[in-house]
Amino acid sequence: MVDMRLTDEQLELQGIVRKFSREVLKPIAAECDRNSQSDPAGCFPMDALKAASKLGLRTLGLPREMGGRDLDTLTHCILLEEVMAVEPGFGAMFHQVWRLAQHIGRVGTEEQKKKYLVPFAEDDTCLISIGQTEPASGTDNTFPYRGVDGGIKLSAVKEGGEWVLNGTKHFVACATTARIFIVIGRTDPHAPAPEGATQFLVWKDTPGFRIGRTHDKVGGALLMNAELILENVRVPESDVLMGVNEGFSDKARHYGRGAPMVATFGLGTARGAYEAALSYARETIRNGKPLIRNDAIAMRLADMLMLIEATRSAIWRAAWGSDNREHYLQRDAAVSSYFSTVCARSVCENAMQIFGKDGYTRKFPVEKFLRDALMTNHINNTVDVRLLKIGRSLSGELVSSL
Amino acid sequence: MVDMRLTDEQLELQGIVRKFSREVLKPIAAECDRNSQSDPAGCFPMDALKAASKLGLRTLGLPREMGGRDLDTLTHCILLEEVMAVEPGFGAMFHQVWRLAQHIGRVGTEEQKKKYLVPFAEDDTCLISIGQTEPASGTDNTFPYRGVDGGIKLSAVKEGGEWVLNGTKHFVACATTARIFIVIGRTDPHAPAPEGATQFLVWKDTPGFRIGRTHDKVGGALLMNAELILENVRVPESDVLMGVNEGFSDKARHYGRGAPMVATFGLGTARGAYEAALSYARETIRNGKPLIRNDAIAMRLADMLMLIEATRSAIWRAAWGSDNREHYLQRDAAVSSYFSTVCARSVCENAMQIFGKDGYTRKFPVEKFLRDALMTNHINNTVDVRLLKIGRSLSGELVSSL
Amino acid sequence: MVDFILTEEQAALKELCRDFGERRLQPIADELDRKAGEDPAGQFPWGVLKEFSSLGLKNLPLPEKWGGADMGVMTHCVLLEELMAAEAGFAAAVHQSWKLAGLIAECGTEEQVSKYIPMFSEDETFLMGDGTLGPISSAEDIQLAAAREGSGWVLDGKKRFVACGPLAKLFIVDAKVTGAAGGMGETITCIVPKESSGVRLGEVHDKMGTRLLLESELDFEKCRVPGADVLSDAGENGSGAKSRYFAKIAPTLGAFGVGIARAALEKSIEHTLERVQGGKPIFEHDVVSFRLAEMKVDVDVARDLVWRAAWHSDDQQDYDPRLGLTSVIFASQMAPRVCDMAIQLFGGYGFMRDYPVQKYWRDALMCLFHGETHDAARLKLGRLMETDHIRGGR
Amino acid sequence: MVDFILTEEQAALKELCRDFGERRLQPIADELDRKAGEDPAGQFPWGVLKEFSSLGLKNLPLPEKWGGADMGVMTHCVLLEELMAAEAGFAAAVHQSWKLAGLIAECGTEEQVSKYIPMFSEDETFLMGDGTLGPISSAEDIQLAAAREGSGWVLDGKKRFVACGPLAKLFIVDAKVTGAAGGMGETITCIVPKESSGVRLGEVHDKMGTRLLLESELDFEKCRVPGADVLSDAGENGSGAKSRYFAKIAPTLGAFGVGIARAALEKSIEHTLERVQGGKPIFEHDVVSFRLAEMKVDVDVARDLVWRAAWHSDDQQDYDPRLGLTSVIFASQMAPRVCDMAIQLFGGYGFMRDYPVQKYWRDALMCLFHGETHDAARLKLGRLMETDHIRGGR
Repeated sequence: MVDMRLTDEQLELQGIVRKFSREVLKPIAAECDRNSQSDPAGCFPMDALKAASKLGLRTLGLPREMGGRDLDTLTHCILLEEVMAVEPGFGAMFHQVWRLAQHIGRVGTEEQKKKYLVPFAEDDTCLISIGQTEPASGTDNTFPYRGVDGGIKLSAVKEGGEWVLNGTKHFVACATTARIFIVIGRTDPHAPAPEGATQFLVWKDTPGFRIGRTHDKVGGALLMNAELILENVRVPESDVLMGVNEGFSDKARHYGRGAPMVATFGLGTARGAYEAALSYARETIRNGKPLIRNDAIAMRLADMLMLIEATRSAIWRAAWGSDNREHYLQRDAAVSSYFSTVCARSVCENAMQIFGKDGYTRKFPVEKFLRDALMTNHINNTVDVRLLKIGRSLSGELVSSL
Repeated sequence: MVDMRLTDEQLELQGIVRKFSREVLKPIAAECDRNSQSDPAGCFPMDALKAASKLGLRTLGLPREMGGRDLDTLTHCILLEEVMAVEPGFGAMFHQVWRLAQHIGRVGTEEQKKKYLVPFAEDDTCLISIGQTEPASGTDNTFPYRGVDGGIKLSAVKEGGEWVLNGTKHFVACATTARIFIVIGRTDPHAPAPEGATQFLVWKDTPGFRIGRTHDKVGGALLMNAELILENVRVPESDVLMGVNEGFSDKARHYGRGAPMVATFGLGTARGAYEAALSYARETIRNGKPLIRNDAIAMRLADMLMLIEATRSAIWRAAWGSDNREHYLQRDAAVSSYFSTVCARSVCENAMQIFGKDGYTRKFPVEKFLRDALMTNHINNTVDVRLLKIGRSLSGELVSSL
Repeated sequence: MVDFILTEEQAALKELCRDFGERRLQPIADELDRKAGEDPAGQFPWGVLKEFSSLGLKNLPLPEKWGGADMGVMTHCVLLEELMAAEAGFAAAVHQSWKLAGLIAECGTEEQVSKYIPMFSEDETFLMGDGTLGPISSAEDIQLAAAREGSGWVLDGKKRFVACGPLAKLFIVDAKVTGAAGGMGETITCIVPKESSGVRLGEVHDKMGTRLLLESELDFEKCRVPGADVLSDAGENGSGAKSRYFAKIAPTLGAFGVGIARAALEKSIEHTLERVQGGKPIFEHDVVSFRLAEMKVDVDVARDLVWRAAWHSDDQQDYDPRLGLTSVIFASQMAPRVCDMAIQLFGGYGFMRDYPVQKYWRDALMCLFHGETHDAARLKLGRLMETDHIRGGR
Repeated sequence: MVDFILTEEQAALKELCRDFGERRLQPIADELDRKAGEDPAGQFPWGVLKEFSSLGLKNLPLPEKWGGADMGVMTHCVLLEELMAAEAGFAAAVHQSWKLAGLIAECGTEEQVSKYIPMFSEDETFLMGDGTLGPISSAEDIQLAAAREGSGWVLDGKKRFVACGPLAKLFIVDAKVTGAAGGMGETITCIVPKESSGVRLGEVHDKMGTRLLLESELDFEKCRVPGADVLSDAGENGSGAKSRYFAKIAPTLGAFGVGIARAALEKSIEHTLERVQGGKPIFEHDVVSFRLAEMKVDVDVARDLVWRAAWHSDDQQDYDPRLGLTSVIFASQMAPRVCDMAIQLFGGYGFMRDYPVQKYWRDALMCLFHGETHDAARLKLGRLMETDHIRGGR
């Protein structure tokens, strides 16, 4: 039966995350963003992370027996929205660490969990990162290109009982701040990347493993993307996550079912800008009446709310599908993530218009939301790849999916 | 030197065409449209055509020595806009007959001109039509497909000194009303259509030549599109226009440089809807003040005017390029025709909104303009093909074309 | 706990409506549309309506004791989508009766219910005519005046765009109370049987689309309405039972666009898989995939939003009238946009009356006129945002 | 006779500006943008301005006797596009001085011209600060009051977003006359040298983009302006020489967006030809062609419109102020849209400060604030449509 009621646990967690976001993140968001301009690698608010850890937020993705909540996709989305509506970069960090802890919890061996997740749970500042994108391969990985010349190049060669990794990653989320890494390497250079890549677990302090430059981004500063440089990094066989050449296998795919989570980037960012604009429009008196009584402003707000509610609806359905395998459609996930990008761009720009010229300055929060919204353009897939995936999936379907 | 001033001749002709459109076409437009619903083949206002002939409008495309004005592209566009702003179907008819008379005048032999254009000039109701599209080949002709399996199929086989034509055309503009036809046939089935097609001149009363069903269209009724059915139609060699297999050749290409004219379909239709909405918004009193004083209405009108002026600018530049070979870019023409479709759709829908619910009824002219605007979707190229042509043309260009 | 599965009953009704639409509506849609294009006051497929009623579909919104199923907003949306996908005008006509029968059943006095509901439920061809403001329009639009006379009222003036005006046996109309102060004067909602003295059918509107939803003017001249036939909202404009009811069912207007656009999308997929250009089905060209994807996103997102809004309408516990309005606004913009893309994908064929996409497009444009204009809907939503704050993550 | 060819002089100046932009602006754009991001009141490239002046470019709008070339609106648009494509903030700063020097030269009294124009023309680093309403904003926005005092005025209050506020040696500001009746009270335009007593630089605005166009608040406290320094528009709001001048140069605001968007398009073509995915340059994927085409259409149409409007501005004979506004509105919407598409075509790189597209995008968003809001511009145009009828086919 169709139902839109959240569970008690979802409501409880939502309350905690919302409170944390408003009380801890909101006061520091503008300053962190400003710091990132001069020091992209040094702007991360470690105290806020520690406070989150104390509340159990950092480790929500862990299995319940390890103290986490083993977040399902919908709950993940609901909680993520709350952070995104305040500090999208920090929210994106949560997203990474939640799903990666869960990923290791689900597919890791007992030994791997002991070696990685137990220290992760105990260290209030420990984050997890995954390195996939390389300078020459982005879309080739996500809209898989079948030529052996494309996709991941970072080489992984077996020597004795160990894998030796050499290569470079970039745009790696949380790389600057993380201590645990999953690195995807090409274990079979003669197969197309989707069948010849493997995930390796690596501690940051492994010899030969080095964090390169932190990227200086126009938004989402606290996601702390950086380069990874691997020079003869030796990884024991026991740190292969799932099997060799299974880096993009079906087994890894539940990880790919996170598109509704990624869609939440756009939803939350849009909501943040919307809420700021709504308050401003209610509180600002212009020509003797609140700005919101101006028809053009009221209609802009209506359009913004419309896109936000539409996006939330699409995300919820996609997330529900992701949590209920028999109803899962990759297309639904792509729909939500494509649409959320449209939503974020439009809502944030509308919000900026409501603020007028002030909206173009950093004194008010909307220009930051607009910059942060750019994160939605290229997380997992570019916008156009999402569209293409949806389009190509339609040939079998002459009736609607619902 | 940049100049936007029309010549005296252009202004003179513009005045005549505008007067004709308002005085002759405007009063009958709604009724003709209504008649077309029950009788698509019988709704053409022959009296209006005769009146146009008396004013010399039907034959404007003829060479000057034959009594025409040998319209250049810009003048064609300026005059066409005036008709389109009143009755787009009739305007599209003018477009056909102007450019086809000019086409024959430019590439035809003296014999052909004598055989076809002289009677054309003398008969107040004589129209010219060209048959290109076939049920199985639309875009294959205009975004040329190089496979020999695609493109025009109407067969043309040489027998003695004559060509024998067999096949079917559809969507042929003015077919119901025309007496002179250019039919494009496949003279070399082993070459791709762009290199194996030929244009033939055919009188309507040629044995074996038959007009099929007049298409029942949702808009642009007076363009009178119909099927052509050719069964063993024998055409003397002397009625081959240009050379054999030159149906899509460079020689025929000046004909293809009519994209700015086609773009004028959208411009004029949009202007018609805009002018109707503007009058309505000025004259209608709602809640004690003219509708136009309502902010939302005023902003809609502003957006409409913006698109119209932008489209007109793009068309003028493209038309100027078309008339000045050294500055001709096929891309400019595609830009204008793509953009004019966007313009027409948006402006007409906005106009309908200004009329409110009344706009959805046939008592007011805007819903007809909106239906007529659909003509712009697929004249010469589909909208998406126009975009693709523009995109693919960009590789050589790292600086702007102007 | 969030769930998107229909109940078995909903799924069965949905199948029933889809089947009915494919079997009885689609085959006659084009012909009736053409006829109505020549004569806007022309035929309505009464036989089809009879079959619709005999399947038990007409009475669904009524309580069980009147032969209905207490259909909620969610089910209304699901079924309406199916009917809209088949023939939007007929579907809209049925929708009016569903809406107004539900209104009487939910907001009427016992007397009104026992008088009018059986008339409706027992007559297979009983349609209701809608002269109310509906969920979106504002009271400014009313041109019908109601003057007190004893315990009743006298109606004078005109209603325009009365849905099912020429078809209905009973009208429900809003009127403005004369003498009331201010522009936002009091309005009353009256039940007016067709044969009432002083009611005359005016011009039938000659519409671009949804022609089977016959709409007309209704002229009132000294039409007496007994006090007993006034719905209870009187005097509580915006807060009464009727206003709440209309706010609640707003998502059903969203289902209009979802159904029509879905049909256009389905036909586009079929066409692009069949049509060969450039040596392969045009479906396989990336730019066509792109357009289909944009359409699919639009349709799916709209449906998701309509469903979520509809669920909240039925639930009422955490109800926010703005959510319903967002679903109407989104779906109403979406449907013409999607149908326009369908026309483009059909190339020259999209322009021909022999192909259904141009009809979908004409029908879809109706969605922009659920209120007086689409801007009216946007403004109404904007007004609701002055005081109320969005609850995050609902 | 319609023609789209630049004169030889225009073409030469255009080349000069393009070369200047590529050689002197582009190489420093990123670094100065970053520095200004840390300190909004920070460096302005004075050396670059000197070179710009020494090439004769600064004085172009002045009459020849002052070292200028009587540059018209058309030429202004052509050159500004080139500068905008190189560095939008610097270009906007230069634009202010072009605009205001032109204003004094065209509308000033002989006394004003002979006093201020030489100051400007002879000083290579002389910039003017813009505190006027410009072509779009409405008088409602003014927070600066002017009170009569003898033959002069006393200014009190604040100006915000004064373009070149921290850089200029001379300000031109609009002020509202106190005691004037009604909301649309009389305004006056004053020439105020930077060192005037009672003028104080306020907060420098910390902007998202176009950071080299330093903008600031300007506080006025009992600032005395002699009557001789008031521009002649006073008392004829909307009809005076100043208002006509501003309406005339509106298309130059359209050139802002054209230049920035063109730069983003050029970089996108380069990038998509180089970047390989799916085994070939992404330029060769149809969906990328599609996006590039949409961008190209936007840029070209905007330029065509700006040119046509600019020509009419210079011609004046058949002049319609609405045409200029359409060019601003279109180009201002277009530029952020095109730059956003550029960011998408760059994938993850689009997000990085090392690549220029994010800067183009930030700069382009400025175009939405030529007035207080973009809606203000649309509304201003809408208001002009109440009485005047479009002349067809112009």
